[in-house]
Amino acid sequence: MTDAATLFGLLAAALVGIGLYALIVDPQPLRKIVAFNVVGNGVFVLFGAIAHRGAGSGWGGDPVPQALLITGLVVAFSASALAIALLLRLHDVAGSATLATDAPAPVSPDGNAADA
Amino acid sequence: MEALNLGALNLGTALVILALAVWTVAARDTFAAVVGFVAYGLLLTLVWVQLRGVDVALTEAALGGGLTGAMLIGAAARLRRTEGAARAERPGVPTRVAAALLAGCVTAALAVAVLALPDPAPTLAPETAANIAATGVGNPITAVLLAFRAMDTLLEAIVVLFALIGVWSLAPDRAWGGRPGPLQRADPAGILAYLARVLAPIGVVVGVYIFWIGADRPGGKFQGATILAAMWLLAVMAGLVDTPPTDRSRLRIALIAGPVVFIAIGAAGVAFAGAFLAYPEGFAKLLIKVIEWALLPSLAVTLALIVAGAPERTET
Amino acid sequence: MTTTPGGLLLVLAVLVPFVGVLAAFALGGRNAQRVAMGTMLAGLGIAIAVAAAVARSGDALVYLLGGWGVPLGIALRADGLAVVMILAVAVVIVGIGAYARADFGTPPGVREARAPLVFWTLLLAIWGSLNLVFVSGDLFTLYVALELLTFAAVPLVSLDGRAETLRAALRYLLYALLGSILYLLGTVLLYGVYGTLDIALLAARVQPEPATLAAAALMTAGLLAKTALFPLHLWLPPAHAGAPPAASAVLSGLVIKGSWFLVVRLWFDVFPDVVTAPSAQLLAGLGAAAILVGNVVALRQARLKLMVAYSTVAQIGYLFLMFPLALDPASARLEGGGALAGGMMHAVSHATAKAAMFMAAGVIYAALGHDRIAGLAGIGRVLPVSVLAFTLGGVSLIGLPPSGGFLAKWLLLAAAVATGQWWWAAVMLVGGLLTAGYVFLVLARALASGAEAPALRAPIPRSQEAVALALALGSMLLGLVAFTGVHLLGIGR
Amino acid sequence: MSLALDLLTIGAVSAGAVFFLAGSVGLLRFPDTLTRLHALTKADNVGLGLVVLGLLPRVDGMLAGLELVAIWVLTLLAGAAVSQLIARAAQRGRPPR
Amino acid sequence: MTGFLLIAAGFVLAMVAIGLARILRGPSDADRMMAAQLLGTGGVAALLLAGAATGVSGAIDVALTIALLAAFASVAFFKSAAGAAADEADDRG
Repeated sequence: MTDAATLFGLLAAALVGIGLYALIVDPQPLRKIVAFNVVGNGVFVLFGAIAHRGAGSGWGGDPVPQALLITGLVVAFSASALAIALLLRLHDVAGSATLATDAPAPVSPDGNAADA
Repeated sequence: MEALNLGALNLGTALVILALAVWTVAARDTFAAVVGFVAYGLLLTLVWVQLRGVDVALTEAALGGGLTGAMLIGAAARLRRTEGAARAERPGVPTRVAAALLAGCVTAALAVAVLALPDPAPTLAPETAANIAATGVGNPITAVLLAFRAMDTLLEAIVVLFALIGVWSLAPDRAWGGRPGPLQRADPAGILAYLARVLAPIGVVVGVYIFWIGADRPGGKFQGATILAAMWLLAVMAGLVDTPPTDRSRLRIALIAGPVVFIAIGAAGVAFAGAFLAYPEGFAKLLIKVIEWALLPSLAVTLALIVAGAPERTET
Repeated sequence: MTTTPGGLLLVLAVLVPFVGVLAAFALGGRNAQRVAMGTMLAGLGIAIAVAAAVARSGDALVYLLGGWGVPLGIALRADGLAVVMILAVAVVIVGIGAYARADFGTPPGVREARAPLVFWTLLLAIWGSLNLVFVSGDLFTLYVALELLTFAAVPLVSLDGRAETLRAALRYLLYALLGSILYLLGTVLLYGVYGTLDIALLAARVQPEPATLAAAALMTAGLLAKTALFPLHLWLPPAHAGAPPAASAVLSGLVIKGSWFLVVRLWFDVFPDVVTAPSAQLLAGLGAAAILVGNVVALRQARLKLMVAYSTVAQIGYLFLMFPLALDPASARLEGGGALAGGMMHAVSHATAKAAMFMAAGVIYAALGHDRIAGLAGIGRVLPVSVLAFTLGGVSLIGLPPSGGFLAKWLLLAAAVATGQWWWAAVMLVGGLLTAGYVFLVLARALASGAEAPALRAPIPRSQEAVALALALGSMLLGLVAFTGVHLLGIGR
Repeated sequence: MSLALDLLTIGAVSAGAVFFLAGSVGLLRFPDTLTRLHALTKADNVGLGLVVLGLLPRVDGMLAGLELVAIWVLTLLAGAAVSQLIARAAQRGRPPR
Repeated sequence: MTGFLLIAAGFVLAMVAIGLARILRGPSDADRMMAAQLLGTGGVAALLLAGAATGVSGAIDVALTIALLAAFASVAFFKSAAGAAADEADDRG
């Protein structure tokens, strides 16, 4: 059983690295959001492997990290949802979905632009 | 022999997941990457089952495979036309090499840490077992979420609400208070409407079932609420129901009811059980049930509306 | 560890703002603002009560949630550091609330408007989240607190809905999410090695071994991205400069202090035996680079709000100078003392001064319809109070007596001399000169005598100018008050 | 009795596996979207049905058995509806690239 | 028997992995969605087999959830593809 924990722990390490690379390198915000989820999955799988190592008292895993994982998944989901909503709004307002600061910034079509 | 087979299955699962992760990162086409990510989320549930985290597997199946996947696919389809321009900003070779080095170092450090984890592993399983009787529930994860670490769960119910306020804040001013999402005009006799009519009632039953068993077996309010949210969104996409106007008091109250009940019961604990979020002896299971029943609808509505997006349409 | 008398105040400090969010959101419309005002009074009272309880008992407040002991349960804990931050945040939030009344009223004729509802709910949300960061004794609860803070702060950046601010908000969100996931990764590793998430238990158990070092590095890196320490600062200027002034004041004055405080908590309370002298020097080196780069870029800005935002980039640098200065030369271990007090003092003084400067800049922007520094000539004659507030805030940043900034730098300089690290003193000196440069640049324009006084585009609410001045004066006089308050920092440590 | 049930499990699951093989080969080898769609949904649904059939004797309790059947029915339903939707999306003008 | 179920789970997983090549190759979005759908069905089968082999009874609940939500992503694809097509029609018109 410890073997599964080690194997998936190493998988987690790889997922974190893959996601981190894409998060830094990929210029498209949506791809960055996907990459953030890959990193997040890596962290969660690592936590799951650690929970599995702590199996005891008749349970297949340490219940404390397993419970925290559920909280973590919901938080990560909310984060992705907020990021996607921001991205889609940016796309609607600017007609493009790029993070580059030198992109043209037209006034929002519904006259929403106000003085800061 | 069986251990070997199990090891081979786990290794195979890990390799496929790894390949899919590389694919989602390397694919040229964003839509292809996102579909790969959905498939990858599905396979992760297999990992959770193998790690004996069935509660987590349920959450991953409902959130990762269901809601997140649908959101990403929808966004990828909408952004398709602007993809080329954004892709052109890919950084130069030095940045990529530096990023690869950094990511490689992190992976290597984590791998070393994983291999060096102490044996026997530290665990809170015995302490959970020693205290679970006081909570009256059989599922240790429910005991952690609603008794030992109830504060985290309360905060989490508040986190999703903050995310919803954030999503709503992106509405155009003129649409404030209106209904989220575009108007869905599916033909009522069409295949989509048929699917939603058949699937949604079954889904509601499944969602409540997953919620109901959570006290004693894997399952619970987050998983149940996510399934309910997905079923409602399915009905919305099929044009069977419309999203509610976001300025209705009744909707706002439904959104905050769960956290409010949670806080109220927690505060009552100060008077009757000696601490905030403590339960009087003998009442723990009942109060946990009440909190879960209060959280289920609030969470379902909140999660569904987060996915539905910012208000777009006002009544004309 | 057991619950101490008055521990319940810590629960209230976190939950009263959150209950305010729920009530404001449900009642909606004009009631949201009324709820926010009521919550602010209550929250300020709670903050004062927490400080009084800690000062009276002379020890940290502790509260075991649900009565469960650690490591199974979660403990809230407030020592001197937490108390000082809770007080400072309460004062600045109330000031911002008073300032924002004029900007975020629900316009007549509508039941509810977008920007006011979002602003008032999220202002309270930020407050509760910050208090949670200060008092939580559990690493995972702190992760949730960081995410609460992020979700509450990001929408404030794009409150006006323009493409630039949406882009700034998205960029901020991505940095913040990366930061929190790295923090969580470190937390997970620590649990895997030590089987607890409680800060006090961890402090007793941690050993300098590979997994712990990796965890410390990952958590610190993640928190630096959220704090916007150079070179991870690129998201900050557009986000802080583009937000409405009241929101800028919250973001620049308070929000970044949340993740910074967590770095302090980790380094001084969890990893004091794990962090090495070179890593402390590295942190301060990044701080020094932030001071130089941030100030030089601020000097070259053509727009007032961007200048103030870049000034924040520089001021964040000072917050990290204290780490090597707190190293005990004998044991090579981080010790709370004069350097830590200096860093905390700088955080508080920057919170008040920067909030005042963004408020003053906001008044000027609203009055002129622009904030080009070149176009500020003669503004001192029509908006003397705002110019005074801006200047006093700037003087506190420069560190002239008797400001809080002066006391902070004095403590840091004393520590630099005591530990023989004169080069950090030189950085502080150069940074102060550069800061003086851009403050006087603005002042010189504003007081230019030959220029014709510009016409005001809109009437200015006197209350806004008054609040800005009050906060600036507070920062200016902090040095006097703090001589009696410095001992508070050491309580429970 | 238990031997007969074991044989049922082995037989049904093996047959199911063959259908999954057929589905995957079809997905790779068939020339165009619509025929691939056809091959895939048929083969996979039969494959899952056989696996469910093979596992039925091995679950404890009526409820779990009911759940197994429900899984198959849901998959059939979703497969039928979704393949129609995808076919419609594929036919609508040019396929989106 | 456990060994047989594990081998069967591994075999189905391998079939799924082969089918994944279609997500990689496309060429159309519809092909990709379809391959993901296959993966849903095969994944459910592999999950059931692995759960039965290792005695994790909750695996059935997980499979039920996946089966229920399998259509969800595809419907989102259909709706957004329809929306994108309408956008393009607007552009042309």
